[in-house]
Amino acid sequence: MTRFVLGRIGFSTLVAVLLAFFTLPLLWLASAPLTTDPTYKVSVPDFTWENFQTILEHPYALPSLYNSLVLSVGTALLVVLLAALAAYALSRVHLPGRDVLLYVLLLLSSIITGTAAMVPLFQLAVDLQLIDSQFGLILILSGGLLPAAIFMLKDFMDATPKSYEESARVFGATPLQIVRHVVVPLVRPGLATIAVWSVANVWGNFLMPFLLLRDVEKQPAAVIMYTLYTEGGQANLRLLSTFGLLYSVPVVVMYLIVSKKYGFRFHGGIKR
Amino acid sequence: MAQATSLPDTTEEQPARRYSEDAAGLGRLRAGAFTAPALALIAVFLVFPALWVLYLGITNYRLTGIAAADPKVVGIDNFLTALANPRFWNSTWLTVEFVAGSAVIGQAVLGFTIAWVLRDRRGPLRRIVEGIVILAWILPSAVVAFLWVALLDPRDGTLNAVLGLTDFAWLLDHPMLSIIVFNIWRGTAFSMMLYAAALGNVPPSHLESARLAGASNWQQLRDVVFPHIRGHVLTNLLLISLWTFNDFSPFMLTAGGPDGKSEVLAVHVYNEAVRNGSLGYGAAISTIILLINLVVAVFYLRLLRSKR
Amino acid sequence: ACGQSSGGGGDTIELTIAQNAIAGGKNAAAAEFIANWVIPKFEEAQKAKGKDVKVKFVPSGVDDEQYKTKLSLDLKSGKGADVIDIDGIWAGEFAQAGYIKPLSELVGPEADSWDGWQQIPEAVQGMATYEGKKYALPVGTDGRVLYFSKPVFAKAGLPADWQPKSWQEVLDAGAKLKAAGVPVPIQINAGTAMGEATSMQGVLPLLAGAGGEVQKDGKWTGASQPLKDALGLYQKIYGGGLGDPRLQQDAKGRDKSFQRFAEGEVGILMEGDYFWRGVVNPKDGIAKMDDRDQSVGYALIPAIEPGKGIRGQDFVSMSGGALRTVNPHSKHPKEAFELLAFTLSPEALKEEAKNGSVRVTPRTDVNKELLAGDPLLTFISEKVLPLTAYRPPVAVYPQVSVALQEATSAVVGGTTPDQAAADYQKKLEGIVGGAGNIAS
Amino acid sequence: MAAIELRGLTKVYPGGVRALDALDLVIPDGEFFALLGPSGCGKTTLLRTIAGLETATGGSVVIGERDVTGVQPGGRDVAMVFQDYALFPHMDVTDNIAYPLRIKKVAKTTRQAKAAEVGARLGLEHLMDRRPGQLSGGQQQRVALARVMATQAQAFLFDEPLSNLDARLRLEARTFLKKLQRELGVTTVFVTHDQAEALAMADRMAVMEAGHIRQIGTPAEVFQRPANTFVAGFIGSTPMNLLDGVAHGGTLEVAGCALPVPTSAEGLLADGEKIVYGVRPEYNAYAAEPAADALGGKVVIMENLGASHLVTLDVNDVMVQAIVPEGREPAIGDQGWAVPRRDRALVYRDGELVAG
Amino acid sequence: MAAIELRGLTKVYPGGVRALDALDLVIPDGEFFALLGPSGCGKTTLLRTIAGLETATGGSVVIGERDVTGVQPGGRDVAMVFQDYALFPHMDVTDNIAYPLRIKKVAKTTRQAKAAEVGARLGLEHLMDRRPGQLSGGQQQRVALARVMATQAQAFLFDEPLSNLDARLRLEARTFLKKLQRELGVTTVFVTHDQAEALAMADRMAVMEAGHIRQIGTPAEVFQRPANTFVAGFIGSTPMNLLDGVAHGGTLEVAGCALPVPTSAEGLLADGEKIVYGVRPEYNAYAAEPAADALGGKVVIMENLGASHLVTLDVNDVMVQAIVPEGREPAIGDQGWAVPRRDRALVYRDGELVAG
Ligand SMILES: Nc1ncnc2c1ncn2[C@@H]1O[C@H](COP(=O)(O)OP(=O)(O)OP(=O)(O)O)[C@@H](O)[C@H]1O
Ligand SMILES: Nc1ncnc2c1ncn2[C@@H]1O[C@H](COP(=O)(O)OP(=O)(O)OP(=O)(O)O)[C@@H](O)[C@H]1O
Ligand SMILES: [Mg+2]
Ligand SMILES: [Mg+2]
Repeated sequence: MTRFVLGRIGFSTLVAVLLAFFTLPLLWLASAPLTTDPTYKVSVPDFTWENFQTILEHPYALPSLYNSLVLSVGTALLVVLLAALAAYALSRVHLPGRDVLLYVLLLLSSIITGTAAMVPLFQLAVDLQLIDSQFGLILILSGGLLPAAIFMLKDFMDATPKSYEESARVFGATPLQIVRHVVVPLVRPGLATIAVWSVANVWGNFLMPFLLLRDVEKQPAAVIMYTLYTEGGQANLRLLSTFGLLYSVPVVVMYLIVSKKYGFRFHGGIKR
Repeated sequence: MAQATSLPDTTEEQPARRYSEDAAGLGRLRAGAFTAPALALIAVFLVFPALWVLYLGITNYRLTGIAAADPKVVGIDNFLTALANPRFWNSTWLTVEFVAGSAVIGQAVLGFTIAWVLRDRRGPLRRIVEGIVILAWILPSAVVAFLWVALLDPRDGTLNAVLGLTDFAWLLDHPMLSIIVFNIWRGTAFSMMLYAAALGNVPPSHLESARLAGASNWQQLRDVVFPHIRGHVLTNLLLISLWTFNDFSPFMLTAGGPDGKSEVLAVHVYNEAVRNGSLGYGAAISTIILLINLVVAVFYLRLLRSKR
Repeated sequence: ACGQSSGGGGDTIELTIAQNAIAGGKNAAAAEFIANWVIPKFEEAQKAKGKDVKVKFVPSGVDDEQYKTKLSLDLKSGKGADVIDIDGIWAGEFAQAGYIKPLSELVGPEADSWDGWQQIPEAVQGMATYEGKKYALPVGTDGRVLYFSKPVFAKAGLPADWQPKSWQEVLDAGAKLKAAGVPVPIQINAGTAMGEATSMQGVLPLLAGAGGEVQKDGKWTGASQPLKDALGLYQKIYGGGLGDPRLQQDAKGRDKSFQRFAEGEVGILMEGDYFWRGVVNPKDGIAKMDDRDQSVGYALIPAIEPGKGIRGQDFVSMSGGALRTVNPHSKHPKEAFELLAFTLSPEALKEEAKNGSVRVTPRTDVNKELLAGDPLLTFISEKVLPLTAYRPPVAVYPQVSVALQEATSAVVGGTTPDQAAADYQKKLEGIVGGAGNIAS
Repeated sequence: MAAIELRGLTKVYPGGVRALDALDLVIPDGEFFALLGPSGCGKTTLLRTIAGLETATGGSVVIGERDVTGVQPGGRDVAMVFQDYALFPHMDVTDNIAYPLRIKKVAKTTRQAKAAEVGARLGLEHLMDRRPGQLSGGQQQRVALARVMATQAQAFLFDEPLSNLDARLRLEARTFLKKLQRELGVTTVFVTHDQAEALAMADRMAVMEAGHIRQIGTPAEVFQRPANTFVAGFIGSTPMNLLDGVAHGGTLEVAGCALPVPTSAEGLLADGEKIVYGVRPEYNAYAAEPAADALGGKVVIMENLGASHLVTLDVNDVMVQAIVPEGREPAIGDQGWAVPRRDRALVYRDGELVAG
Repeated sequence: MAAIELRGLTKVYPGGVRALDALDLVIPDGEFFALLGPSGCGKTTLLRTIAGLETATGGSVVIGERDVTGVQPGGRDVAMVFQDYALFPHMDVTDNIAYPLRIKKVAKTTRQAKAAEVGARLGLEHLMDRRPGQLSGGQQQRVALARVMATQAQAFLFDEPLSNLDARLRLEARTFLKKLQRELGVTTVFVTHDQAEALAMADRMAVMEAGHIRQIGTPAEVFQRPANTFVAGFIGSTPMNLLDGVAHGGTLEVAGCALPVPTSAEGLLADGEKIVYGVRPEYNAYAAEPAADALGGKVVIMENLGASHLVTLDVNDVMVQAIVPEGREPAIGDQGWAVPRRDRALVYRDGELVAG
């Protein structure tokens, strides 16, 4: 029994410490936007709405959130669609060199997220007439996310029983029908997870939109966030904290919806 | 006695029952068609620029100046420069610390711990803990950077307030520790989710037979859980190491400072390529990072595959 | 090529102008000024001339490095706005890369015969000149001084009209401040965390004060005595407990030192006029000081000893500033230049100052009138600009600057000035292409 | 070896499912005891509560005089075989068998010797180096048994250890297991939902339903005199015929036919009482010619049981099953008569057996 | 409805496993045909090759006159029930049943009506809105049947459709399925490894081993006269006694006892020939007193089969099993005699039945 009690105490302490560790940094985001002249101190706010007022009047703040939405949702849709098809085919048909291909792509995808790749990507966008185009940016962002998305989705696909598909096949369903009617609903949590992952990735991406979009009206929130500084590079904490909050809310809401509706979980484990 | 004490071996060896994996009857052709759009996009927007980066690595290309107008192929000069540059070695070593500390040890262990502790809990507690951990993961990095600057501020920071310290400059005195802890905070969610899924695959009966034999918690982990989740551990380590290797967010906390004490390779590349304009050199370092990643990946694959 | 000429009647000419400024964010005032005044006025003026010109402002609002990166990529691939702002220090590298072209080449003789040139001091003109050719128009300039907090000085028994004549006097004042319990008596930027601020508000003015220059007559200065002297001052300040080395290492340390100055915890601070305009400005500064005009004192930066500064000066300063130029890929370079010139016309400069953001313009005629209300800026334009120096506008300068920053950082960290200077020279050789380019 | 005693054992799962309801049970030392019941009745829960894998909500578990209710599973000195055998896939057979000894810190050579000995006893000599994945189902099952034997526990707990084997292997394994248990003499609790398995193997058995024990007894007792209609319907390789009827003096009216009151219920029925008449197909003789005291109808289904057939008769819309021995099979559609054995037929009132 | 004909059907898996070896088989229209065999013998492969889920390596599949060897599964007009039922977890029962019709582009209302009709026929009316996860095993099985029925296919293919049900349900489902098939009259191929299931349900059956068919026939034929020792050992709810023996003139020496030559083999054995003597426990009468032409030994195991017991005798170290009817059970350790029925005993030479 003492062991049991000790176990409970240990568990509670651990959970408390974890919660503290993970919430502590978030406190500032809750307090600063509501404070008149925020510093880095977390204090009980005086609940002013002035900062929000300022942000609402900011010419680019709200449109940039909309742009972020367009970019991230667009990318997520493209990534999920293409990755699902590819992951399904790779999971079900042993194309030669499949595993090596995936690993190589995964490695290359890390190079493309690095700063050194900005010149080639920029030049590529110029040559393909994709500069200043949100669609072009979506293509480029998708290219970087796809390998990891395929890699993760393939695990989901591998884990689904094949008898569902066979059964549909005996009824005469075509491969595309099988994917639509059976596979997609079965791996929906996986698709949702990948979608959230893609959105979160694009949502926070600064460099690519900054380089490839010329028009501020098309710039996403990540870029606008960086403009909330003064001439000398000093942070305008009023705007930054408030905009930071607004900027965070959509992803959080999206996560809540997705996790409620589809469950948010990972599969994974390279098959040996 | 023959019949009663030993059953006939009706099946000597059963190879894994697989039937055709191609349950939907895709066939190679259609499988190719399914993968083609993704591969095309990847080829144009990933493979091609990545190869371009590799090419840039052997030129003296710069963002501005004469070398921008007329870059020349300089062979392995950039690599030699890097290898002779103590900053590069410093960065490499810091990156090793960063990856090992924040990803391999930090995220993986903490993520596993959370998943393990919550493994058979349902209800609000689990949802809250998971939700907050995931929150740290999905918030945009620009916002997160500010949260941590605010947290670690020597004068006004929440952390010092909580610990009762005054003017303790975390980012100055312990820059690596700070960014390591930061990255643990930021990235644990992925490991947590992956391990939560993995633990769901460990047959409860295996854990229970170990418990019945009297195995301690640690023995259960070693003898039952780990062998089962080996594949997940591999996926996890592979991905988080890769991501952490290329993670640029420490820049937003310390900008590599003070004095390069937290200049991990991704930041080093940024400093060289953007601040310094040495794109060729930056690309060469990216290539080296790629090679290190390759070695690490092969190492993991070897390690976790060796003992089946 | 056919659209090059400006005479195309009826066709709408579309121009774009880009700055690292954005409404609601960085340099908001400048962005608003362009959008709300320059563009309508310019379009109007063109219309009066019978040309239909449409101007579009392309805002940005990011780190200078990122702005530069994007600009470089744009210019390299023949993109970018018709009229662009660049930092003065980038002129050389951009010119070398072919990203910008001499104005006369692009626009024709009009560029050289622009009436504004006569109003711009030679030194300021130099900023826009590379290898004898003018690549841009200067947009503004600035200067560096020693700020001090009068209330803090009063506590330590120091005068409110303090003007040190040598480094020793600065150190003495620091010692008094320290004795009076001021936490940070002297703060001079050091280290790499501040980036270029360390060079401009730190090692370069000191180097000048010791009679040295980073580059002189095409040769770079190595481990010279002036450099050792400058680094020696760092050692005295940070080794002697007169400065807070921690503030220098922090990525946000500069902001913090501003904050602490405003809170009366810093005695002496070497900064540019931006500090006065943007930081402690009682109206919209980020570390507002309601009593700025009464509490903040300023003094010229002394040479190490009187007469030992560059050009034999008693006092020194450093200046930088922005340039505005025409994109070589502009389809309408002549109109672009007109727009450019328009933004630097006296009316425009005066108008820009109306919304409160008075700053030192390149034009002496305008400065006289404009700065009258602001003591510090008048002080800068009248007392400092004549003494000031500019950084060499060459491509390798940024790397040299980093090497200098590293040297200060080493000294603050405990390395001897001699050692740090020697290390600097070694690095310098790598950067500038061998010992041959270094003056011994 | 030890007896197992459960006193008022109750298990309520979080969420409110009452899986065991104040259950009392004594299993003497050395007995082979089967727990039988439909899915979800609480068999596994009972077994796991004995093992300590679930904590009892109420009541106590005593193993060989020792009250182990609060003891951890590792300290109860019982061993368990799971339905999926729970062999560790990354260890070879030797290591699997020796695992409990390893946990007990037995020296490596000793435990390998012990594993080899037990393995040999179960005919696993040539498989000791294989991994479980390289073994057939039957072999895996024997490795699981060997692992349990190596523990030398006081009691064995088996949770449907045969249900993953294919039908033929299952038959062989049951004979094997029975013989092994007899030789070892270890108290054994065996969970199954297959009544044939329970009947064939158990010394005694309990039939459970919804957390309660509905009958305890030897297989013969349970088979011949099910205490209630639940047990009657559950036991038997073909379900017992349970037919609604009404008592009329000395006869029963069942499915429109008149039958004599079974011996066991003689004199215990009131006139006009509604009862359920139960007779196993095995005790229902089939006659191709009209017979007295019989249920007559048309043959609708014939199922081959090997040396006999199961005939289903449609007796005035009530299905009645009887067994016909080889050689006398009717054709579908024939008219036939089922003649219950009076000494084996039973009568249930309100679901409970009517007996003197 | 259509007959199924397989000609020289061969399936070699990549990797070299020859799962089907030049197999010939004709299943007439409307027949309920069972495929029986141990695990890994190729039953599932055969079924999947008929369905087109595996492509045959050689030979052809003809369904109702049409050679479908190269046809996609969807074009073969067969329907299949999988062991795990493969009900789509994200669709409710109606949608699951109507799925094949949806593929055939039947209008929504029509297919819902059809689903409702079929569902009602299988007693699923009140479950039509549930998801498979909310159904019990037996209900899921019926939904899978309903889905197959809705296709109106030429033939049904069942792969162990009962093996996921618990023992009791399995018995009920088998009667239900048999009855349903009889009513629909659709050619049905039923795979199982449970010989009792095959015997009880099939019109005809095939016993497979390692890719070959070892015997085809009605359940009674297969049960009573297994063509070889493999089939003999596989069929029967208790395995046949297969005892080594030697012929000596008119008698056989088996396990140290002398037995008369079985009727079926009379006159077919040479003197001194080594044979295997086979007799099912059901045809082995048990005697407590010494008897002539019997195998005498000590009772070592007793297994309750319900209305009878299976007795295992140790006859000079050879195990011999016999069935004792109720009431005459010996005790373990008793001396007993097994008396084979001469007309049911069989003789195998080199594994094959010796018969006139
Ligand atoms: N995809 C495959 N690749 C290689 N071999 C296979 C494949 N599928 C099955 N086999 C092998 O083919 C043989 C026949 O397998 P099959 O599944 O048809 O047997 P089964 O009679 O259905 O067995 P069970 O009763 O266990 O279901 C086995 O040896 C099996 O291991
Ligand atoms: N962990 C649990 N939490 C809540 N309820 C449970 C849990 N485990 C089992 N139950 C419920 O307790 C009851 C008894 O379950 P148990 O597993 O003991 O049945 P069983 O007789 O072993 O069934 P089966 O033959 O299907 O294995 C069931 O209603 C089941 O749903
Ligand atoms: Mg159970
Ligand atoms: Mg099979």
